[in-house]
Amino acid sequence: MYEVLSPVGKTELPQPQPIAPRLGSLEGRVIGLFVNSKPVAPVLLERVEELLRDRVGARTERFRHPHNRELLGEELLAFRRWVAEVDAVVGAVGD
Amino acid sequence: MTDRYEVLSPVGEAEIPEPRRNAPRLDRLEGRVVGLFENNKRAAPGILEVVERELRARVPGVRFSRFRHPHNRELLGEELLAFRRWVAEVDAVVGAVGD
Amino acid sequence: MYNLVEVEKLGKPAVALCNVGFVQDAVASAAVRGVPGLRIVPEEIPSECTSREEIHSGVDRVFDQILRALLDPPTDRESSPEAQGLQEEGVEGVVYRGTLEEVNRYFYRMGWTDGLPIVPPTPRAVEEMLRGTDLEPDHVVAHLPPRMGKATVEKIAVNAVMAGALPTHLPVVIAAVEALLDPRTWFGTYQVSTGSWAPFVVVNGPVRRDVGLNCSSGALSPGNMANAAIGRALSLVIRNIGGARPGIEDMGVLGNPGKWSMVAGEWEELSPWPPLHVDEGLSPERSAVSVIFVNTFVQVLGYGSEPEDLVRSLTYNIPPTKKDATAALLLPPHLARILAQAGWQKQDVVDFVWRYTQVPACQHPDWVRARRLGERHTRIGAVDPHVAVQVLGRKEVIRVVVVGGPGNVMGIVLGGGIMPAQWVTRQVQLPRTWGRLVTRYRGVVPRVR
Amino acid sequence: MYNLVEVEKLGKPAVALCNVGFAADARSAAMVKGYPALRVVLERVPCEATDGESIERGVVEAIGEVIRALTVPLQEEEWEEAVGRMAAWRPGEARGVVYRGNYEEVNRYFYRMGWTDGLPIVPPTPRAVEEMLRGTDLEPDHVVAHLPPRMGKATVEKIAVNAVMAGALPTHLPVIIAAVEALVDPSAWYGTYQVSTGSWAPFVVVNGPVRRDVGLNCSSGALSPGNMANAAIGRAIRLVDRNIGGVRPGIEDMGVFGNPGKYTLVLGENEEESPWEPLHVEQGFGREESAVSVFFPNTYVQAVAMGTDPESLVLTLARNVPAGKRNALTAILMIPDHARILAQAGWSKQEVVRRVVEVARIPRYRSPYMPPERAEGLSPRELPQREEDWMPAWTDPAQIRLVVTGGPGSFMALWISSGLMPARWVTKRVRLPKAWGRLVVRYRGIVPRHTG
Repeated sequence: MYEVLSPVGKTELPQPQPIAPRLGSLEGRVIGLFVNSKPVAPVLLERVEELLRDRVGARTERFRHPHNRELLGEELLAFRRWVAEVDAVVGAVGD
Repeated sequence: MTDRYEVLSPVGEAEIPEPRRNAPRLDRLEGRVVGLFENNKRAAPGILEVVERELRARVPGVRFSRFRHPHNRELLGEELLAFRRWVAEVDAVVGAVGD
Repeated sequence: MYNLVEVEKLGKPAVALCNVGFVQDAVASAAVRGVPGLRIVPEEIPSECTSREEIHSGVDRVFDQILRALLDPPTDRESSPEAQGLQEEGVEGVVYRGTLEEVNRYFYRMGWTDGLPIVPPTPRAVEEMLRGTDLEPDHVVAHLPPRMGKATVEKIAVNAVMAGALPTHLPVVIAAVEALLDPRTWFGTYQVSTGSWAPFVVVNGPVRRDVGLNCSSGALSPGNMANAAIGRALSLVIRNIGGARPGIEDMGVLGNPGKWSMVAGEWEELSPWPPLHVDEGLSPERSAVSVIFVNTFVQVLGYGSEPEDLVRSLTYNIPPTKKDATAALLLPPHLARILAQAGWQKQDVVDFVWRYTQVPACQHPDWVRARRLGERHTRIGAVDPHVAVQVLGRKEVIRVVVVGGPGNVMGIVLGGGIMPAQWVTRQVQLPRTWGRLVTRYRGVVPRVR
Repeated sequence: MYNLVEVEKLGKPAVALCNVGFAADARSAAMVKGYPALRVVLERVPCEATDGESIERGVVEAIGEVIRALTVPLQEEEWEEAVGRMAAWRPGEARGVVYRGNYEEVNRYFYRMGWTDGLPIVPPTPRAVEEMLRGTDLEPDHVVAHLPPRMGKATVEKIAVNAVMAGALPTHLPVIIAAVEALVDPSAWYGTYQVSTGSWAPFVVVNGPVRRDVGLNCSSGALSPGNMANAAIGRAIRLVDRNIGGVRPGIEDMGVFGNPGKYTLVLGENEEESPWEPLHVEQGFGREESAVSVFFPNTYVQAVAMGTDPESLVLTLARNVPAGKRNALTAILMIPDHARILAQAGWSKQEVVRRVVEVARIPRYRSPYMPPERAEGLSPRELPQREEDWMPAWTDPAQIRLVVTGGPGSFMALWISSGLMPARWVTKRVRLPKAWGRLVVRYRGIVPRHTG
């Protein structure tokens, strides 16, 4: 018989948080488009932009992610300033 | 740990022949035919060329015969028969192996 | 994904448009960051699609879902989420009791093994393993993404026991974990990427001989306990502490047997050149590990045995898709000596390979992509199709490693170029009683050699 | 080496002129054939040398030894040493229990004996082996094959012992047996690849219903660690190679750098998501049959698709063949998403391969068979413009097989062997035991919970 230890590392996971309240309508709102560094993202979000403008009358603002890992330091601050100026964000993830 | 295992061997039996002695050596190389066996590795022809030239320089009257191996695995069937006929016509063989 | 979580944390609605194959990955990654309810809209555009129409029609099909994700009020579950089973693991103390077979099957079912038999990590075996370091068992070596699991010395030791490592291997495993965590390896991105990247580890210095690492024939093949177990331990640490599960966080499309183990020692004794760790600024009597992430491995018969033939064999066999890649050029000692006798240094080999690894522009992936997307105005898109362009953009991430046995074969190990990753070298810290430990385990070697 | 033994058998003196790094390899080959004292003269010519000067130096150094080897009679101490070496080389063939000990002791003993790959094994107790044998209706002493270089007898029982050690389940055994049968088919050139300097690993594609029965990964990360079936089947094949064939690294296996594919390199074709006929059907088997297909690659190229239209997918494959790999047996690994794009364009598997062959061209001077003088005139700065300065990377589409496998993403991959040997893909049927259904039920539950 073997008594064995777990190989799994402890994590310090944050308390789960609720998602932010949604918008009542999109008309006249500014929707941020978060463009990651995957090649498909710009073309994909360009279509989202067209549809948001033509079908629901929203405006859009782009933020281009300079690489594909987490934003830190100055980059993160710039990202937060951008988020403060938009009402919601649509991003493309996962290739 | 109290566990005990009695285990079997993973090694396969092999039908390896009883060890045999090398064929008798030649008393001299002078006037004999030395077979040069060339495998299909790139360096073999060059190596055997130098062997031939150097033996010729040191051993009066030595003659040579070449056999070129067509691939790099064991000779079988017709190829083996051709090889045996060649061996019958020489007195000794120098082969280049191992890259 | 992390950046969209940040948007939610700032109180604004976010929506992730995600390729349908990556939804599970995206869900797990949002949960780890504390917003398990982040809204994800799956789309079915082929990955890396280059047809504008196809991308647009893919968006059209899901646009209504995007709108609903921005507008529909949060459900109860989205408003008061629970941590979805992520915290139950990482248990301390004895987690299971059973026979060898039961332990193996339990660990496999829990997703803690790679599918091969493990040594049961009993407290006694882990205690023995910990003789390999003077660090305290609860010393945190690193937090490993994506779960940001705490890689304590003890947890690393548990995984090393499972891998079949000896206590003398532990300092090398710890140094490799430290190296991974240097941001310059881009570990967090590579370990979960679709490219199936494996850590390629070169060991230098006296520790190679102390632990019997194979630096010769077949160094990257199975057969040697040190090479096999050190790499496997590293792989288990990534899986169990980092939490990269295949097909969920580790999205490697085709997989890579290099993830079993890809650890080689440089054959310093027979090399005509300074070893890798010395070029990285350490003194020769120090021991060190150097790491990059790789997904391509080319072995090619030398084009001849003269210096120019050898370097040509390297440059002509680097696939153009590996543009700007990190690279290890593997030369066995006898071929390295041919180059050294003709006056070549390691850096001369690197310079040649960097300069002359070229393809016609029309074969370069960036050119093809630019033309397909109609981007003739970009720098590469404007080049004439027949002009030769360099493949390896970054000379500073190419290294020569002297390793291997007799035979005229050269090896090319290639990493990625999309991320600006670099080689990372870390010194191996040995415990004070190293000499005694080495004596104790030196005899565990195959009888024939 | 075998041919020089033949010379001795015919009663004529032979001498092997052998690169110093291959001494143990050459002696081992002579021993297998019963001539442990066959004379080996070591030279220091660089392997695969092409420059006259170093060949000259190396041979002149050794020529005196060549003359002595042909003329000095076999010495008694020379003979005794050779016989002793041969005796020491044949341990472990015994039947029955060879060792008793705890888990650690068994592992260390087996490692010291050279019977493992350096990773932990499951102790092959008679009980575990008996359970393993439920995976086949063949008799335990049925000889599946004689494996080179030792020509060891691969009985069903010995294969089962190695399968237990690898951590395989009884349901994996029929796949392992079929793979051993495939390896020894002369078309695979196993005997050459397993010992060559190129570090070639057996690459195994599994087709048919057995994939699902044993839970083989045919999807995301199929070639990564993580799945017991993929891991243990490949490892068992390699342990059979080591322990029954007798291939020891650095002695018989002269792979210069080695190859992590030798841990295991097994995947299933994702037949359910493939728009095309599976590999084994292409090889002449019925869709409802199960089969394994093997070849020996040493190079793995993974590349992001340059685009997702059919032409770009073909181009990505064609452009990433290393130039030194001309005319090599090759497996194209293709994800179901890419396969569907190509199928929608109306292309069959064979049509895709045909187009890859048509497009894949390498500049002539980059071929290893082009002398360097010729390459001088064509510097890599000026890529050849004229059609005749390019040559096809493959001349025969039959050298390539396309296998649909892998998960979501956009990577494409090539596994490439060599063009030096006229080897071909070999496919063998997997024969299941009568009680297969019950066996599958018994072992089906052994899967990681996150895949459930």
